[in-house]
Amino acid sequence: MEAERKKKKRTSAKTLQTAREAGYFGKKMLQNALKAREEGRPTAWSMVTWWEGELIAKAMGVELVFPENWGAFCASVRAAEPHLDRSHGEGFPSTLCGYARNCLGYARNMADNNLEVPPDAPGGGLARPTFLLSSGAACDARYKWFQALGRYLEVPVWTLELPHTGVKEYFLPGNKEHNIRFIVSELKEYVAFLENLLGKKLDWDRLSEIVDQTFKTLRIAYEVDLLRKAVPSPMVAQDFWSIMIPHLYLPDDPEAYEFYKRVYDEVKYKVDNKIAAIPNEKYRMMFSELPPWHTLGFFDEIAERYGIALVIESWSYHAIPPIPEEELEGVTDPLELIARLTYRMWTGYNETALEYGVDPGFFMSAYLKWAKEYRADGLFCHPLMSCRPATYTLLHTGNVLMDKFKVPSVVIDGDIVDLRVFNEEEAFSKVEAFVETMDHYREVRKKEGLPW
Amino acid sequence: MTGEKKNKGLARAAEIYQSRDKRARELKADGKKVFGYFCCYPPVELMTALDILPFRIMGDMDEPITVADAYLPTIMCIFYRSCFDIAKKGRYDFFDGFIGAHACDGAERVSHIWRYYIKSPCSFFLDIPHTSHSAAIDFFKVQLNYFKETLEEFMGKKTSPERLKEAVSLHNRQRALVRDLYDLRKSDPPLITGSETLQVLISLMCVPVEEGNTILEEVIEEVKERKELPEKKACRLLIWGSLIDNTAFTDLIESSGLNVVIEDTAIGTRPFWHDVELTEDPMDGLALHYLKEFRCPRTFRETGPSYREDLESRFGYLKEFVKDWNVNGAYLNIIRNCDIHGYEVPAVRDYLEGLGLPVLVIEQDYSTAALEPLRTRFQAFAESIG
Amino acid sequence: MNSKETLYSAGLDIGSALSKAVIMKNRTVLSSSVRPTEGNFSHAANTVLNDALEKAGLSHSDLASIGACGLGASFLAYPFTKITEISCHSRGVNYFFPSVRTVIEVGNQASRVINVTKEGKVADCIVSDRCAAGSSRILQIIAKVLKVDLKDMGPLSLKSTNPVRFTTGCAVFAETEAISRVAEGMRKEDIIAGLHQALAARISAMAQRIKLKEECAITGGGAKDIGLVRAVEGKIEKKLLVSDDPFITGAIGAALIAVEK
Amino acid sequence: MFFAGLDIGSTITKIVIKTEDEIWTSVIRPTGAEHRRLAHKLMEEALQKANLTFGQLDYIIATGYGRINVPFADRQVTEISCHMRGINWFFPGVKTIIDIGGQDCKGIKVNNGKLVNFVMNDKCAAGTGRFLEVISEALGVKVEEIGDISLRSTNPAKISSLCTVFAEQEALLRLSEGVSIEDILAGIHRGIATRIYSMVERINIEKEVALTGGGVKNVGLRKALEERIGFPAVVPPEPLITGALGAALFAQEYVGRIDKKELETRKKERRLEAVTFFGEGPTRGQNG
Ligand SMILES: Nc1ncnc2c1ncn2[C@@H]1O[C@H](COP(=O)(O)OP(=O)(O)O)[C@@H](O)[C@H]1O
Ligand SMILES: Nc1ncnc2c1ncn2[C@@H]1O[C@H](COP(=O)(O)OP(=O)(O)O)[C@@H](O)[C@H]1O
Ligand code: SF4
Ligand code: SF4
Ligand code: SF4
Repeated sequence: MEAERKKKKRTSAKTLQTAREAGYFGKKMLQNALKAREEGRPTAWSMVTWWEGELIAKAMGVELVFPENWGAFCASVRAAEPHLDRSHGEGFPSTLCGYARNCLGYARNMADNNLEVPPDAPGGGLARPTFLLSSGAACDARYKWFQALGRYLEVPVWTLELPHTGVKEYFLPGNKEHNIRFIVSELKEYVAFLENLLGKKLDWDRLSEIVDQTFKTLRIAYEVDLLRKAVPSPMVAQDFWSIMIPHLYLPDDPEAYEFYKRVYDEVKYKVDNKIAAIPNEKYRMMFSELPPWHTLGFFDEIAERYGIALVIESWSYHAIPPIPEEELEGVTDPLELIARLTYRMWTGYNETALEYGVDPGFFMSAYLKWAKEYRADGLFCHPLMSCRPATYTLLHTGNVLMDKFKVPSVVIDGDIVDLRVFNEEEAFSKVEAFVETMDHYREVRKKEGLPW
Repeated sequence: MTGEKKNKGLARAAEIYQSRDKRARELKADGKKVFGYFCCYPPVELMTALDILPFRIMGDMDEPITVADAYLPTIMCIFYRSCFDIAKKGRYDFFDGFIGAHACDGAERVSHIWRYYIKSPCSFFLDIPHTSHSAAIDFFKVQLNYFKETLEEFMGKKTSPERLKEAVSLHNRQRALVRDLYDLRKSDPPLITGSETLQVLISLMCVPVEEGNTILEEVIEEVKERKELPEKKACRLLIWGSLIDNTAFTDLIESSGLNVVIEDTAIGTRPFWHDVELTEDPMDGLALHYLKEFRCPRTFRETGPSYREDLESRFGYLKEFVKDWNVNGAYLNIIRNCDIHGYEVPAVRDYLEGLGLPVLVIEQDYSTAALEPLRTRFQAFAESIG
Repeated sequence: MNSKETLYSAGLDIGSALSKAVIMKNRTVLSSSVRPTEGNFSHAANTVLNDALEKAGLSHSDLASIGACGLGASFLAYPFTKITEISCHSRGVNYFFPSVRTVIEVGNQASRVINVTKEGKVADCIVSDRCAAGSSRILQIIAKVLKVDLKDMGPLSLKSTNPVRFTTGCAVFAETEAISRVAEGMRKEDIIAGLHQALAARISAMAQRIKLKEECAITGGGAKDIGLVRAVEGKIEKKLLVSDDPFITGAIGAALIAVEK
Repeated sequence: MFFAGLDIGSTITKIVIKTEDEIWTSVIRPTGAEHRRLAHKLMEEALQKANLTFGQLDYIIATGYGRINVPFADRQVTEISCHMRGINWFFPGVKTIIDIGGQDCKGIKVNNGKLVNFVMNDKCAAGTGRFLEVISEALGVKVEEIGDISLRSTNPAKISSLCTVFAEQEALLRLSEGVSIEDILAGIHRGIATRIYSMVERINIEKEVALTGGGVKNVGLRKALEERIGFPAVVPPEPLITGALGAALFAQEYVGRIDKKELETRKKERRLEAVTFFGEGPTRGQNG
């Protein structure tokens, strides 16, 4: 039995046909950047800024690659460790973000190779950037890391801030509009920076097109999420983590939009015909936040053994619920549209947060909303050694879910890139015990009159 | 009488350092409102102007973290875990208000979690942009106004620009006095030890600004007239990085053959190095000061055109410290899981080594129980200089 | 196959230190057997099972089901149901003390704090098992150093008036530290009490992470040590229930769960 | 002139007496709990072996874990500096030193005979000599032999536990699965080498590398470390005494700095007494 398990592959089995096609987008992104580099067109390494920075750069003809995403890729093919060792050797503490350490180690290798992509770089490597686009949102790593890259790359770093208002403060009169105005001003300064750096003007019409397309893609991605409320679950986290690439990184790409239409159709078909993603779905769990990319097969295994379906996951990767119509009325400035879109990502669950009296609005409140809507039996918490900021509020989320909804959570330590931290055996035994816990709280919820 | 006078300021500082909440509790009993705040970003001037006692929230290196484990994962900044832990154990139960801040990830998330589990009559979460473009300064001013209004509403009174300017001047006076005190560390040996300085600085963060200023004046006078000087050591040490809030730590360093002469940390030079400009609208000066002049690496600064120039623009001020305080060794203090300082380690190291300084980096666990093993490291470092 | 009325089942807990077996008739324990594993899991497992069967006057073919947990469970040569230790200990404690809602298990490899439901199912749990600093393995190590029988550690500890302060968390270094304390002429009881304090501090730190319920019990090998039990009680400020035979709690749980599956 | 270096290690006490240009005598004895207070006895032994009297020693430096409480030493220097100095004497070109002691493990960077950087682990027994002692005891082989035994391995076992205590149990488990003792030991050596390597890599391992400390008397570990580093390292003829030798070298240096008179009075006042109090200085944290 032990031996058998070891033979199993590490990558997960996707239950959606369409999810299997999604790998194309990741490759496309990396290759576009390498090609641009060859042809002398501008490229950038970008943080996920939840679209505020990316769309404008794209409108300026910059090809983007995302080191966070590439970090996950390196982890999934188990190629991150040499980079981690390298960054360690450079004196970066080993407690820093795993994606960051992966990237810093890689950049060091690049620096040793005349700033060209090292021959053995995973996935063809990240092309040398013209500039770096970092973000103040979500975590300190996302600007400190790029600042630290200056050590190797000697290219400008631009940081875009996203306000981090508290929930109570968000509802102070006028504050929301102040926040949006601030983002718009930041974006203007960013446009000026880009125009100056690239020596050309921004094509505003092109930007508007890109923004339109993005709104469309995100909308359909969101609609796919809505379909997932169905019981049994038509698709699971293993699928989502593959299909998220297009909307997260290439929402302006018409191909991404077409892709989501197909995803939507497939999921819809499964819902209509009650086709479950995993056979014998017994437990519905939410997953927070970043998964162990190197061992996704684990989730197939727990699906098979215990009937656990991960029905919704990873708030920070999801398209947000669309902005209410009235808010967009009369708004035509693409910068403002972008500002509202990104700010929505950060504050879209603030009403829920207010209702339950919790902070922060991001990273935890979505789960409070989802618990009911997706009829969750439990929360799978994955605290990471390396993406620590996504982890800080996990126990808090778990506590509140228990308080308000009697939904228990299980904590399984692991990591996004460093597979030395994840203990599979231990994880299985915890999950096995947790199955009993979920049974118990189902009873409790029933007694307390909660609807699931 | 004379004997008593001789040690007044230092003794008072030591006393406050020992029982930090004593004075605050006394004042509270007399009707003063006390607000706890995170990090050094929420402008203390605003609180002072409204007759609130700003009380800096610190952790406790002597207290093992136990309760916080149910709320905060072990992999987060140990300093903030400790703050929350002792708060949950009731150490800060005298706060009338809690001011959280988006200073760094740790401060931000712990602020949020704090508000949920530890209730105070008033609370505010101050957003602080990471950028310092002009848009960010304008925005920060707006946030400071919300902060001010929240305080005003709670206190049931308004403050005026005049009162605010007075508060700014009082705090500027404190900053100037701290800098004077630091000047007394330029001689060899320094006239005042690192541990003594730390006691003074911490006491300032626990009492009203006027009282703090008196302490400082007395301390400066006493120290100037000192007969018995601290021991002269081979190394004059600059400390850079995460804060140190316990003299057990500085004692350990200073008993390992090193004299601490300057510390660029959040309980050290940072809150005191620049005055707040007295602008027409005092809020402008405050916004500018805290977002732009305050030198914590949590604020992103435009990178220079090359790595060297970037280092120069971000850490150039350290060169002044090194020169003026005759520093010949640097210790980079990283509290485990402090990302803000962690990412900077190689760069700061490069910069300081470029100035010819030997550099020691330690990631420590913010616990006095785990201090002793560091002794050999400090001693070996001292030996490498001596 | 036996008739419904008399259902014989066996439960095994093949731990890293001890192998334990019980034979049950419905919900009654007929016999049990405990012996050191000594690194040979399959041998130890077979021996304890046969021994317990013999004591109960039964043979292997009388058994309707076998449940097993523990590090060495996968070494069993015959068909059985594998169950995690967490579930087994919960169920086992529930068997002795149905009112208990929190179980602290101090085992050789790991310590666990488990909140259990009234059916003895797991409601929440915390496990420490990367570092031996919080497990009872250290008791054995120190007993050997002090040349004290494990059984006497608890009573000795209670006699201490001045517990030694251990400065290390690491189980290995604690051993060295104990050796030097002995050399310095410190009393055995103080050293043991100091060790119990250090261990209890670790365990209670874990226990803080989940909300301790009203009724708590302690089990696993560590529960045999009254000094440790008292020290933990002191730290968590709660009374702990201890069954007469904490060793076999897990095995009982295994037997009970196996019957259901 | 004679200079003495006394290295009171956590596990082994080492004494080196040297003249201006060569090692005169060395003594190596277990520190063992009951021997801790007996440093003066060892000194006597060394003096006897060297055929010297205590008064003939010009300067004595104590180093190591127990350096603080040696009343007859003129001065204390940390083992980090002493190892560096000792290695530098043997191999002036060495840039990186890896020292595997009984209860800690260090990486030291040297440049032109100066200490420039170092890292160390002393919180967790994994990665130290103690780890190997525990394993060898569990497997019932002598710690002196495990290196040679492991070299016979053809298929090193995978030992995944990092903790000493669990690794010991995992080793026993593998043994009961029928894995041979040489494969287990080779696996253990690999594991510990990886751990040490990744700690030392923090300060950037640069050629030449020297290995020292009691741990590298183990050829299996030595080989595993070299494999991990990617090139061969140098090892002094007796890796145990580098610290004591370094201390003696420092003694020599200090004598050069102080004036004759002071030296004489100092020598007169010095008594060869028992170690006054062996406070187990280091408070160890835990690796949670
Ligand atoms: N008589 C005893 N008194 C106190 N403790 C004991 C006694 N016998 C064994 N122990 C402790 O119990 C532990 C074994 O407990 P157990 O729960 O059986 O662990 P495992 O299941 O991992 O083998 C050993 O580590 C030992 O220290
Ligand atoms: N011949 C040997 N073969 C293998 N290991 C040895 C040998 N001699 C000593 N050791 C190991 O060396 C370690 C002691 O090294 P040492 O450098 O003296 O440390 P310390 O200075 O801390 O006492 C012990 O852990 C011991 O197991
Ligand atoms: S810490 Fe997390 S959110 Fe931050 S950069 Fe790393 S992976 Fe992204
Ligand atoms: S890192 Fe900066 S912002 Fe964070 S606590 Fe320290 S000084 Fe404050
Ligand atoms: S500290 Fe000790 S007990 Fe903990 S992992 Fe390390 S060796 Fe094991």
